[in-house]
Amino acid sequence: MDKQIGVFVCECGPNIAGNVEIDMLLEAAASMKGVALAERHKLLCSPDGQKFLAEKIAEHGLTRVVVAACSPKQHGPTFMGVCERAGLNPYLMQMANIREQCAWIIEDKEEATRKALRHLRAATARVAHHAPLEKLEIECNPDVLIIGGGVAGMQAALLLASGDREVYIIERSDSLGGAAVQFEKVFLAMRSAAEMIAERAARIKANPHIHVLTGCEPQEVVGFFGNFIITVGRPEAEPQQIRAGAVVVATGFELLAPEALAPYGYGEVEDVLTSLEFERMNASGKIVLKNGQAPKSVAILHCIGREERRYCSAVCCLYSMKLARYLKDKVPGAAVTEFYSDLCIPGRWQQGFYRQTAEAGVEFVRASGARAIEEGGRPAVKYVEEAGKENSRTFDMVILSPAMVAPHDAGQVAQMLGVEIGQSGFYAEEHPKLAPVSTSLEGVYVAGCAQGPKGISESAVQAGAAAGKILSSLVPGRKLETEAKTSVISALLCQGCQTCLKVCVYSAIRYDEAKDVCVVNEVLCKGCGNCAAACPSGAARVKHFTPRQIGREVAEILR
Amino acid sequence: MIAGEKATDVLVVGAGIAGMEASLLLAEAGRRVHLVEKTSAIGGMVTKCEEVFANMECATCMVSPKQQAILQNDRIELVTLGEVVGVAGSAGDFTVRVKQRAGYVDPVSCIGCAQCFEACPVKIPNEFEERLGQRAAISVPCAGALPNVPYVDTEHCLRFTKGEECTVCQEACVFGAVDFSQKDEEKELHVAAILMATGFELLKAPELERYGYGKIPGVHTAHEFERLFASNGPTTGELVLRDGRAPETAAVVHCVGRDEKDYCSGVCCMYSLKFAHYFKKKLPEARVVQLYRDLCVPGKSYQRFCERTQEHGGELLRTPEVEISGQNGKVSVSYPDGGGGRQNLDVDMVVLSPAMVPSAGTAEVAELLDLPRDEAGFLVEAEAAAPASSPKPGVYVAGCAGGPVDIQGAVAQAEAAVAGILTQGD
Amino acid sequence: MKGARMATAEGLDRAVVDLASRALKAGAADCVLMPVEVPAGDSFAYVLVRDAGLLERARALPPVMPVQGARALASFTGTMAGKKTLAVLRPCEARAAVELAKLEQVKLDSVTVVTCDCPGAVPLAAYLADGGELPAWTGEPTARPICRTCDHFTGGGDLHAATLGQAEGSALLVPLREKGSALLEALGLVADADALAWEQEAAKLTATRREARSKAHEELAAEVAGLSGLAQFFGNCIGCHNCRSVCPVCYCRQCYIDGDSWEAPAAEYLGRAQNAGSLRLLPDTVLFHIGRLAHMSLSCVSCGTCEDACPADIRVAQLFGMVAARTQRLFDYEPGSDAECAVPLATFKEDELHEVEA
Amino acid sequence: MAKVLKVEGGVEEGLRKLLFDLLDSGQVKGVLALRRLDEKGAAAYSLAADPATVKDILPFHPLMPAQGGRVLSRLTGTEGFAEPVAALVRPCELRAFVELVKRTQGSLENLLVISCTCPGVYPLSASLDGGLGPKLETYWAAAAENEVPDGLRPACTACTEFVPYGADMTVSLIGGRDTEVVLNTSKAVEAVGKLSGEIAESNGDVKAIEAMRAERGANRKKLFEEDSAVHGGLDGLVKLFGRCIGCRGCREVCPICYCDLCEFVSRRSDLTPEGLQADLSGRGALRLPPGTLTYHLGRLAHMAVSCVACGQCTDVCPADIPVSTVFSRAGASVQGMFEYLPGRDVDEPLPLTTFRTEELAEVED
Repeated sequence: MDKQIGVFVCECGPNIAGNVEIDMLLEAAASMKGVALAERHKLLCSPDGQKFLAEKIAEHGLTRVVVAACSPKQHGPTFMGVCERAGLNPYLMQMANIREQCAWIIEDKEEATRKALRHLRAATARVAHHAPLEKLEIECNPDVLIIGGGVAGMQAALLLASGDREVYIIERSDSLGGAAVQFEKVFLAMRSAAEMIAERAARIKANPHIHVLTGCEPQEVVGFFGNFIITVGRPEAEPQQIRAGAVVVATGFELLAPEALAPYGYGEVEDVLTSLEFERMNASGKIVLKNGQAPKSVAILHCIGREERRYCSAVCCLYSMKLARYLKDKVPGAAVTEFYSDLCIPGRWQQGFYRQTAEAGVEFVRASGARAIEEGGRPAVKYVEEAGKENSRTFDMVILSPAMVAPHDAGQVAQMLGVEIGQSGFYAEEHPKLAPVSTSLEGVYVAGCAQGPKGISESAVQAGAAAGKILSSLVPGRKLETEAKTSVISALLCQGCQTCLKVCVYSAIRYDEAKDVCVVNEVLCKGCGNCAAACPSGAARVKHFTPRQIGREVAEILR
Repeated sequence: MIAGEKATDVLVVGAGIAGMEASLLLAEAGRRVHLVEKTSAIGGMVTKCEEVFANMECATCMVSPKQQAILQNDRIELVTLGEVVGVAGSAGDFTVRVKQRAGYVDPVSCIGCAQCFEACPVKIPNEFEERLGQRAAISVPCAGALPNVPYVDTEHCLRFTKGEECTVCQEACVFGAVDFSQKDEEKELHVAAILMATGFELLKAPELERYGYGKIPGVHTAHEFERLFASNGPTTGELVLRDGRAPETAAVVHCVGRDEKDYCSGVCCMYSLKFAHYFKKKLPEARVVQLYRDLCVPGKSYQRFCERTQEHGGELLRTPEVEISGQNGKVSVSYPDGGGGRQNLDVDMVVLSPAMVPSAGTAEVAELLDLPRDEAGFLVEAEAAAPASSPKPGVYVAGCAGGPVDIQGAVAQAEAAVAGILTQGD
Repeated sequence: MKGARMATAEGLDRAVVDLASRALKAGAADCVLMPVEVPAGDSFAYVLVRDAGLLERARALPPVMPVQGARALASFTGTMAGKKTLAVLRPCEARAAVELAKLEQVKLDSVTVVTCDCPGAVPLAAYLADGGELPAWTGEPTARPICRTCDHFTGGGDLHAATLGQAEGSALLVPLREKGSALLEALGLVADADALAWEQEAAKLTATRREARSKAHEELAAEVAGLSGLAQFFGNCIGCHNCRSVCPVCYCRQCYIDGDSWEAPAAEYLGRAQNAGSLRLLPDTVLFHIGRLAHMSLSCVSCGTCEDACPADIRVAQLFGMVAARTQRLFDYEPGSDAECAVPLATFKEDELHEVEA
Repeated sequence: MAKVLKVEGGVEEGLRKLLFDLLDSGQVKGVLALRRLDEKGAAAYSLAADPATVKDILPFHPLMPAQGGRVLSRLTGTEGFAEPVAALVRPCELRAFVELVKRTQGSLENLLVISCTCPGVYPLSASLDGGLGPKLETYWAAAAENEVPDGLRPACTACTEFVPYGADMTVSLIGGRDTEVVLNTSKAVEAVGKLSGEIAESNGDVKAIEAMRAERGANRKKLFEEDSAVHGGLDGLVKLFGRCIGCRGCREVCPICYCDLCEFVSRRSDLTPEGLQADLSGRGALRLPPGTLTYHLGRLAHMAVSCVACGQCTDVCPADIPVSTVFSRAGASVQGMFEYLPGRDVDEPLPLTTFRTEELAEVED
């Protein structure tokens, strides 16, 4: 096609005109290949300037546009918009930044002009190879599948279920509630967890749009944001297929396995319990030793496994204090001692809770390397004092507060979903700060302790966050718009080496066994270019950043 | 809007991380958003930082896409220099009065070329730079601030203070963007829900006086230090003492104000550790000691960050309390040696990591909405209701307005608030 | 380590051919891939053989390496559909095969690789000109330079026929991987002989080779220093790209350099000429080699095939070997050593970020 | 009677002077010719734009490190020159380029083609250790005496098309005692007219040309006869290509093989399970990688009609296979059938085309 390129140089008042010979640019532009028109304007981004640009495009039937002005970060979208309104595909526009990169930073006007000319040449050479790009629109299914029926899963379900959206919870155990059910009281107000769970479970039961599948686990997940098909394995029944537009992973946590607790004396020494065992004992109403008597002195060890796991589980300190409060309530006169390394009690009220606990007569000992040993037939705690001295004290009972760890099968589930697991073993979020509940795969969200150790209210917040992301992006009746600058893989050149597949962080590439080539799913692809960079034979290319386009641009810059 | 029609617009108060995230999600959901920010720029406290833990990621690179998205989103109506002055009605049907102070610069014709404030005769300490740098009476907080539109500070502009006919900035602007005919505006908004994302401040003097701040020149606050390290800051990133010397030794004091406030802010340990990396980057030879009480690093990647800090030579020293005194240019940090006596640590620079407190103005808005606040002044969350909702139906709380929280938590709360807003009334 | 004795009275080649034939008869393999003398008798080619009778002129270690065995594997294992193959390769070929397996170009699941202690190969040109025998371990070095500094002359296969440190007329079949043991078992052989002598001899030789290698690398590094040094080094390059075409690791159907992306209007070449005064043609002669290094040096096994194929006598293999040694050290990656360990560029360690950041 | 420019100082000096003047006067903006790269005698084609670099140019240096036709195609394939450029190419290189132009793989636009009556070139291997050195002197002497210099490539000693077609200038190297440059076109006359140097009328040394053609014709006949004796029939070819190592160098350097992706490395040529089975059960054995002979025969089918017998393929073969002899022999017979001489005239249509380029459409931007 005969390319009709229009070059528009913005004066930006004195900002560009003051330090770049614009006439010289226009003169040079006029003689560049394919350039049909070269014009200047006082301020192209102004309403008048935009009108001017649109008119010229129509009047001269321009098929390509180069705007030499400010940073595309500032006005790229502006001018793309103008082109679109003028009936020109916005991707046929290229900006040359002759303000921030030339006029504003180079003293000497001649030099600034020379550099501006290079940028203009580059943009003109590049735009000649641009291709019109379109965004795909795809139908999507607003329903949501939630894996895990704990606090987070239930919270998300309650927020998401509505008249025009069905929610499915698949829970591996036979009832909702997750880890929290095992706690008689959740700290802070020391409210009963059981009540809270029961209340939410009731609301879920009453909601016709929430479908709970207990005793079920996901078997296979195919599809992508807006169109997932999840195969769910059911006990004594055919696997069921569920269609959903988004998935929330709320698979919770496990406590450090007993095997890992052996070094801390668990299993070796009598009357050494895990916090969970103590919770059960407490729930049963009788806090007693093996010999049936009530403990007179109890030690609670914090940070069990923190060093090996290389993370702090965030809630153990408070949690351990809660255990101390149980004891103080139910075994009056029992001496309770907490061995901790750092008090991790962030938040508005936590320090108060700590103070009250201390005031209730609970002893706090700062120690390192605390573990349970046997001393004269009694459990004892061996530890290193703050001053560095080794010491040991005997107790009737020792309670270990183990670290929270990711569910043992998090890896398989993650792989099934095509999302990543982080260093700590928990699900990796898309961005540790700005996208805490999103994953590398659009449409799959993670909430609660599946994402990392946290308390009940933080879990609820993350559940809400996942719901918020889904409610705002997956609107019933609305189509999904996909990225236009996706990558494509030439089936002719692809060697099926699957290097691209390994570097794709969006799981947007799949390997076609039959054809022995890799294929890009344009719905998932975000055009990051990893595959194009990794592909040795140039089979993978990112639209709008093809080697030809970049090559021409660079060649002109270096000219 | 037409009377009787159900309101769908949302008011977001505060354009920090939480406010921005919520606005963008609401807009994506198709809601019209009124984003009210009291300063002239959006982005909030994180824009003071050069880098953020735990990946030491460039803060600007992280936030500016969000800022750009806000500015380019036509469903989001941004009101800078704005404040909420009146609220009536209830969930689903609030009537809010928002006042926008005149900035005397027309954002449409201004291209942010800085000609005006280079010309302005007034030079005063720049609050955004923690008064370490100067600004003009017409200015932006710092280079790279968005929107990149200066405003006239009527408390210092000669026209308003002395009634002079000063038009220097007006003449400097070739786009005629400076417009002194502007007036403060007040408009009435009809919104279905209100999100409070008014953020935090760090504990200020006088609470810091007992740490020598204000008296001993070598003592800095965390935010002062952030600005010193910032490449767009007053020293363009040079770590220097007030007298221009580069510190050879420094102490970072954690938990400043924790006792007075009776809470742990949860993030100070991390950002304090971050400072050790700052030093390593700019002054590799400098000795940096962290004086902490309890390491509070409750994130799956935080302890690793802490370990890395030590590998890079950051020293950790646990102490229940410190006393700071100054003599001849040096700062002396004394702490108990465990055996009843005290130890002294002499350093060139002390960086205080103060507790987070509610931002100024949180109280006023809370009054208007009659939202309960706790003794520290943070907005109280509703018990057992949807996350991020306040006791008052239709009003939500996200970010540090409801208590100290890190960016990750703030964003999650914002997203959760959006869930509440979008399902409100269902 | 232990191995099974194998008599090599009639030479190693014969013994390995017998081994292969027995594997075919015993059904331990459906076919055998081995170098076989070509009809004209002037060279060797890899042949996939189904009936043992056709192994008459097969050799375990032919004097030359006209084709890299891994390339031979790559050309058919994708279509093998579970047929059990026994492949007799040189150690460097076996290692290249492992690399190609990681890159999904070779399917090793149904292939059992047999290697022998390799004294190296003679240069192809020399052999085609006036024949030649397999180089000797010691004495007059007739082997290619790259072979003389090779420190991976042993192992690499599932089953390895060790001759180093063994008595004349005898070799040791050492199973190095599961498949190797399986093959021994299928042939009713028992690995009961001690392999220490081989290990010691190999270790000794490795040490001396490493020395020679680093010395050679130093000298070459000095010679090719700087872009001009490189340009000088490739002065005679005629851009036939034989080096790439025969390289086992360069598996692309079309090389990045041959794509249309680099084409430019004549005016641009003239422009480049005007800048430099004069422009060498074909353009990108050196760029091609640099680019190829960037693409394959992590997986380069220093097999020397590129050098044999160069009509301009450029010491390609020696240069690539040197650079490869460096990049591989950088990622502390040993190509072909372990099928499990992924090619570094396709993986990302979180610490890598911090290394940069720190 | 054609116009002729006499140049002093022998072929190399004389032509360098001519090229310098052309560049210096701005008659041309660039000169494409072989150029000395280093003292070690490495030579490569280069595009000289600065007159100062002309001193390194080796006009018609008796070596073919790359096929000039291929080089020209690489330069002008996407878009021809916008300014005049002189190109020193041998007759076979020019003919190859013309074949490529017919296939839209190049453009003659703004080219001032300077060719020669060609004495031939040495094999590449002859120059690798330290260049041609003393050979050069004997070469030019022999040429001047209208003799075929010793040690040239068979392709050259047996080449009867050593007189260029459609060149703007023809440098008489054969029988040209004092170098003559025949100006065949007005373009040439105009370019040279502006320079110093005497322009005479001459027909060149017609007798010398005829004598040379006769001698080379005889060589050619002999070469082909011997070759068909040894490599005739399928067995002959199997023997010949038995030592092929599959480097595909012959295709890579062949000016006529211009495809980005060769048919015979494309997916269509991959081994199929069926093919594998058929071979294994049929012959009980299969040479790998497969398709060695298919490749050579297939390539022959694709390009024989345009083969200009330039000899490059033989030059680069690491296995010393006389590829060029076989291909030019086949080429000659095919071309004879169509009475077609490749590269004689750019307007002469191709007798047949076996290759399609659509398959690459998708990688076009």
